[in-house]
Amino acid sequence: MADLTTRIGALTLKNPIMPASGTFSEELAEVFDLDCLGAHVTKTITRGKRAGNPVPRVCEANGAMLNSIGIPSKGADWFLQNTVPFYADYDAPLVISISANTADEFARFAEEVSVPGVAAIEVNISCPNVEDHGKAFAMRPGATGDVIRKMRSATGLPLWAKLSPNTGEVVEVAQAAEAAGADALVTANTMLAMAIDSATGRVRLGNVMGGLSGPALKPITLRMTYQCARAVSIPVIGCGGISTVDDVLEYLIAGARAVQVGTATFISPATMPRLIGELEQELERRGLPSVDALIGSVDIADEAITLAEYA
Amino acid sequence: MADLTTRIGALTLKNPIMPASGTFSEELAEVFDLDCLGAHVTKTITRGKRAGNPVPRVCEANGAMLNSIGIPSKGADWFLQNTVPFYADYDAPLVISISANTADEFARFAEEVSVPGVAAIEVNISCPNVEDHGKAFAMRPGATGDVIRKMRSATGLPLWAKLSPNTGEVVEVAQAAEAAGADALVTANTMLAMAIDSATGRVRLGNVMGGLSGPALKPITLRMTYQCARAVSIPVIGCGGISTVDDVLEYLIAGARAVQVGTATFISPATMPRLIGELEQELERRGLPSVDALIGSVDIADEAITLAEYA
Amino acid sequence: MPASLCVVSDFAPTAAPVRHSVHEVDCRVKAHEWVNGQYRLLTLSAPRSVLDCQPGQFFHLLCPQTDRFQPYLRRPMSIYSCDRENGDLAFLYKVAGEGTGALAGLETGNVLNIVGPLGQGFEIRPEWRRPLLIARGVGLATLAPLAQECARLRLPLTAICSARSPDLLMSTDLFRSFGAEVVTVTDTEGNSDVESLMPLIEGLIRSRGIDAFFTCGSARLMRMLQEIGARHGIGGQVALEQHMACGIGMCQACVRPFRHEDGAVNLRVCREGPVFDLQEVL
Amino acid sequence: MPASLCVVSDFAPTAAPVRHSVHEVDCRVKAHEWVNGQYRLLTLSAPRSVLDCQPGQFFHLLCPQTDRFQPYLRRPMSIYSCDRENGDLAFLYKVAGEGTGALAGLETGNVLNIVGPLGQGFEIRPEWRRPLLIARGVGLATLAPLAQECARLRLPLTAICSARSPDLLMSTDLFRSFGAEVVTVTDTEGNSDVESLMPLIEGLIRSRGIDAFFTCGSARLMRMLQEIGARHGIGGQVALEQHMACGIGMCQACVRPFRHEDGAVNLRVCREGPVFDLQEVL
Ligand SMILES: Cc1cc2nc3c(=O)[nH]c(=O)nc-3n(C[C@H](O)[C@H](O)[C@H](O)COP(=O)(O)OP(=O)(O)OC[C@H]3O[C@@H](n4cnc5c(N)ncnc54)[C@H](O)[C@@H]3O)c2cc1C
Ligand SMILES: Cc1cc2nc3c(=O)[nH]c(=O)nc-3n(C[C@H](O)[C@H](O)[C@H](O)COP(=O)(O)OP(=O)(O)OC[C@H]3O[C@@H](n4cnc5c(N)ncnc54)[C@H](O)[C@@H]3O)c2cc1C
Ligand SMILES: Cc1cc2nc3c(=O)[nH]c(=O)nc-3n(C[C@H](O)[C@H](O)[C@H](O)COP(=O)(O)O)c2cc1C
Ligand SMILES: Cc1cc2nc3c(=O)[nH]c(=O)nc-3n(C[C@H](O)[C@H](O)[C@H](O)COP(=O)(O)O)c2cc1C
Ligand code: FES
Ligand code: FES
Repeated sequence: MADLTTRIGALTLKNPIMPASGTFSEELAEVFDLDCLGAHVTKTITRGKRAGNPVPRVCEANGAMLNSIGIPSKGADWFLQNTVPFYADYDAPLVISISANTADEFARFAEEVSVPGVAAIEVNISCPNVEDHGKAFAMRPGATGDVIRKMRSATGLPLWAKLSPNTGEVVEVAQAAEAAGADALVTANTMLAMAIDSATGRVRLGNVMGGLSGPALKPITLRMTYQCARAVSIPVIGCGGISTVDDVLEYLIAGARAVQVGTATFISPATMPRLIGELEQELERRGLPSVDALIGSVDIADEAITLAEYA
Repeated sequence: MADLTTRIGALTLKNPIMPASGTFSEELAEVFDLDCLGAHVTKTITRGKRAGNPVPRVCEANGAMLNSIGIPSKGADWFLQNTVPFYADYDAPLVISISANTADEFARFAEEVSVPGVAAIEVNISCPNVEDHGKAFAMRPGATGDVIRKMRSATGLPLWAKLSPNTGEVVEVAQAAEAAGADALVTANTMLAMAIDSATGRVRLGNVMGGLSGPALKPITLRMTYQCARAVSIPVIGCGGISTVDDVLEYLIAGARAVQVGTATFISPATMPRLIGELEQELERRGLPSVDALIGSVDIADEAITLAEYA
Repeated sequence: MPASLCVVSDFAPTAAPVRHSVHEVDCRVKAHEWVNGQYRLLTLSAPRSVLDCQPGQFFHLLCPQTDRFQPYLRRPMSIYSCDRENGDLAFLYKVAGEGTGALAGLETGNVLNIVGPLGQGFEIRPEWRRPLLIARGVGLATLAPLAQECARLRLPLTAICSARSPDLLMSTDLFRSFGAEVVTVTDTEGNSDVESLMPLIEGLIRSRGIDAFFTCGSARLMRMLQEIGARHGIGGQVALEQHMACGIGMCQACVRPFRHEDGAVNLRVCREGPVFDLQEVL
Repeated sequence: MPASLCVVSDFAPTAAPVRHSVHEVDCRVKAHEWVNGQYRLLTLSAPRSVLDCQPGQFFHLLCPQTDRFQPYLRRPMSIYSCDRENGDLAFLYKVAGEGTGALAGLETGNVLNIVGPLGQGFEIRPEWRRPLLIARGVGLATLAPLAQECARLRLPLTAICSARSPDLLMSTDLFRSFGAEVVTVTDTEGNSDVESLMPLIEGLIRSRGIDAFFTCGSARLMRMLQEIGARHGIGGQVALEQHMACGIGMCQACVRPFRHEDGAVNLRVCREGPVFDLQEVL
């Protein structure tokens, strides 16, 4: 039987399939046994309570989803008293996603959630940095390094920096996160997008703009995964548009050590256990001993036909 | 009959539908009368001859296309002697797309192609700036402003700056182009992406990474169009994933004064004349006198249901 | 009304969600017919696992990809009827856009993937002995199985069915077959507005001793019932709609604000609903 | 071989592209059958406007969207036969991936959108009196109409048909029906490698006076013919493939390098090809 385990820094996951933040919650336990997953990743929480964005919060566009859920949050206390204990029943490591308005708040919040039962912290730096005109932390290497550095000295838990596809400097941001002490990267969050109802002229999301996810995002986030995996030596976790085992393979081949599945779980709630089974079958079909054997195996050999320069 | 004309600075187009650079050429005249179009936009050319990228140069991914054609070019002389005269037979204004390695080269080349028969120059600033570590001009407001400023003093022709969705600062880039004297913006070029054949582990494009276009790109470029139209007062030309009249309407409603159709022409070569007819019908159906009546009419009124803050 | 609108229905008596209670299953289309110019009745052969469902619960349908329609997200549909004996599960839906357009193309024998049962169904409290049901449009689909439930509980039911025009009235024979007293009102007849309905309902409260309201399909009717209910101290329930992504409670797309002890709270229509206490809706 | 593989073919005698010569048309599927385990023959009812086409030209097919396959770009397919009289246009294709998988689901009466005719077809030069055709796999589809053209020009033709195994040999009866002398070779029989073919062809040159080569479907066979041709001063043509986007000449996706007076030049397979001079291919 092929070895599905994968190491993300100090953590060993029993397989490389885990949910993406915001597309997973306790309720999914009604569909399948959550312990089959490589890890559990919570919806991003904030320290205080927040309502989130106006409805409609979701719409679809050409095989993709747009969302402007925002970060509705019941706050840290509720989370520590309810969500963390729920996952304590499972063996899969619990990764909690957090967000804050400033680097210092990120650090304080990281300290607060570094409690037993939490295996790692995913840092959602796609949220606006109030100290940088509301520009998301993940847009700039400086702001990203700052957040991770401050969090690094506030908690001993592994820190996963979740990057944004909206930046023009993803490699620099990735390197800044690594240099500041991130244990892993997640590539990536949703891409800022918009849709209008052409019949009424109305924007389709209550918040006007929102994040693009689903299959349409994959070519973009796969590219980021490839770029980041080559630019850093910490593990990269691929995320964006994964719904089939071929998608999983593409990310692993591009260099991801694990993957997160988001929107696909909405389309088919049992996607993750299905992918775990199919990945194992696929490794066996290919005679590969382990997931490791696939990771980063991308072949960029030159084509047989090289083109002529114009004479 | 509804008035389809639209003004892009000094130019009046007889309708707002034109091709996107690189997805149009003389050969399309075999399919329909090119004079029905609002304008003709050429493939980007460079001053010298270039071969372009290795094959395979295209692949598809989830309702989208990836290309790494590059900028194969037969050079300025060939272009001026063959392409410009071809379009002289048509009334539709000829917009030529150019690229160069440095801001100075852009300016010199702009001067050289400012010949009779050319109505405007589209500035493809998505190409690598050799003076900025190969980072594309369109990634930064400074480099964009520099190119446009130098071109502005080299030619009297209208300059259309074609922006890239790969930047994290599209609004700043748009404003820099406007401040430097651009007459219009085109939003936008393709988004950097990648695809891997999971069966073989081989990258699907000879150049490893390439540009995403087609319907999957639309929510991203529509968002950019909306952001730019609000941030500048020069006309914005929408581009990205347009294939139906509803797509055209979405862009116009978001604030575009015209649109460019790219990949859709590959899927259905007569897309543009069809869209012109359907746009006219749609205006009449809605009782609108002109395209102008639609432009920027987006309704972002607050939702009836506003959500509760958590108590 | 086609005969098949009068299908036997058979709902499980308990509503509490249990572990692994939500299933994704492929169902074969058993019948699919037009009920009128806008609505279609889709009957599936469904496995036992998903048939432990309640009136008011819904399923999340994966509408097919066709050459003309490419819906991406699932579409929520209330259970119109559920027959555990025969393994039938039916939905009554309005052909609206991309998703229902694709759905309308399904033919007998085709396969449809569904997830469910989802959400909290109606609860007929023991103290409610004389229910009134007011449904409009799509709401007729959602409330239909409640009529059967009332029949099972031997509760006399009055049903006001509202529609734009008489030809768009649906399920009235079904309601009657479950022993309900049916009153129809339509826009074309001019008796469906709040001004006409108010005295009608006040009259029914007096004459029939109505002590519970159930409604679905119209915000206007819901507001009216809230008002009448508040005045007469009559409780009730409403089934709500909201744009959804997951349908299971994970994404928080489908929230609406509700009255709560200390102010207001956002609840998920897919999870805490789609059936809510009539007076708590803000 | 099904009888329908022997369809009548009827190609226009001129190849030069004219204005508005390329059309996008919807065609109805007239017949669609398996030829063997891998190949299907698709016959369309096509309008007159697209039937002025040449052997070696191709069409760009908009494969349908299905629940299983969602191809995006068009797929290029050589004309297998064209019958202006009956308005028939046929393609012989191998079910390979997403696009041809979707294509394979088409049923009689369905509609397929095609663009064409595209590209430059074969040209039988007046000095070529004794052609030899060597086809492998999909190449058999592309070269089939050339056999008919030779028959029309009353040129005696020899056809070497190569395949992995005898059951994958196609069109041999069709070639014979046009009077061609047919030689079959297969991998399983061990007579399809270059070492076996070289002496066979040298023999045919001696015995039949072969003065032109036409090939498609195998880079290995093409290289072999370039070599034999260069040695004997025998010219010829080859039909090439390349990944395409537009098919019309706009996008420059489909280039390949070719020998040119001053070095090498990239030509578009969709526009300057798909048929090229055998010796110019690099
Ligand atoms: C719990 C619940 C039960 C429902 N039961 C029924 C039923 O029994 N019969 C019936 O005809 N309809 C019912 N609806 C409404 C039905 O879900 C929508 O009509 C349907 O989703 C429209 O999809 P479309 O693609 O055809 O329309 P489009 O307008 O193209 O849909 C675009 C998007 O908006 C969403 N959307 C549009 N209208 C609604 C709506 N009213 N509620 C929620 N989302 C919407 C769609 O799901 C889709 O994501 C129910 C809705 C909910 C929430
Ligand atoms: C001018 C021309 C004529 C052709 N004629 C025939 C014919 O008569 N019969 C036949 O069976 N095949 C023919 N082919 C090959 C045929 O186009 C491919 O087999 C088909 O595109 C594969 O598509 P797919 O989606 O099934 O495979 P996939 O592998 O899923 O295709 C993925 C992508 O690669 C492209 N692609 C894959 N293989 C080829 C190829 N060999 N050539 C060009 N593009 C390819 C596809 O078009 C698609 O864009 C021809 C190709 C060309 C260029
Ligand atoms: C409804 C929804 C809510 C999301 N919420 C969060 C969130 O709270 N925090 C976060 O880091 N990412 C969030 N994401 C982004 C996902 O975690 C993921 O990065 C993205 O959706 C791309 O993956 P996918 O294409 O598989 O969905 C959310 C995505 C969706 C669709
Ligand atoms: C094959 C191909 C070649 C392109 N070449 C160029 C080019 O030379 N210059 C340029 O500015 N944009 C080029 N583009 C980008 C298009 O002009 C357009 O911005 C992009 O494709 C998005 O529009 P679409 O989704 O309608 O295709 C090219 C796009 C494609 C698909
Ligand atoms: S639809 Fe996702 S929480 Fe309700
Ligand atoms: S496929 Fe576009 S130029 Fe050949």
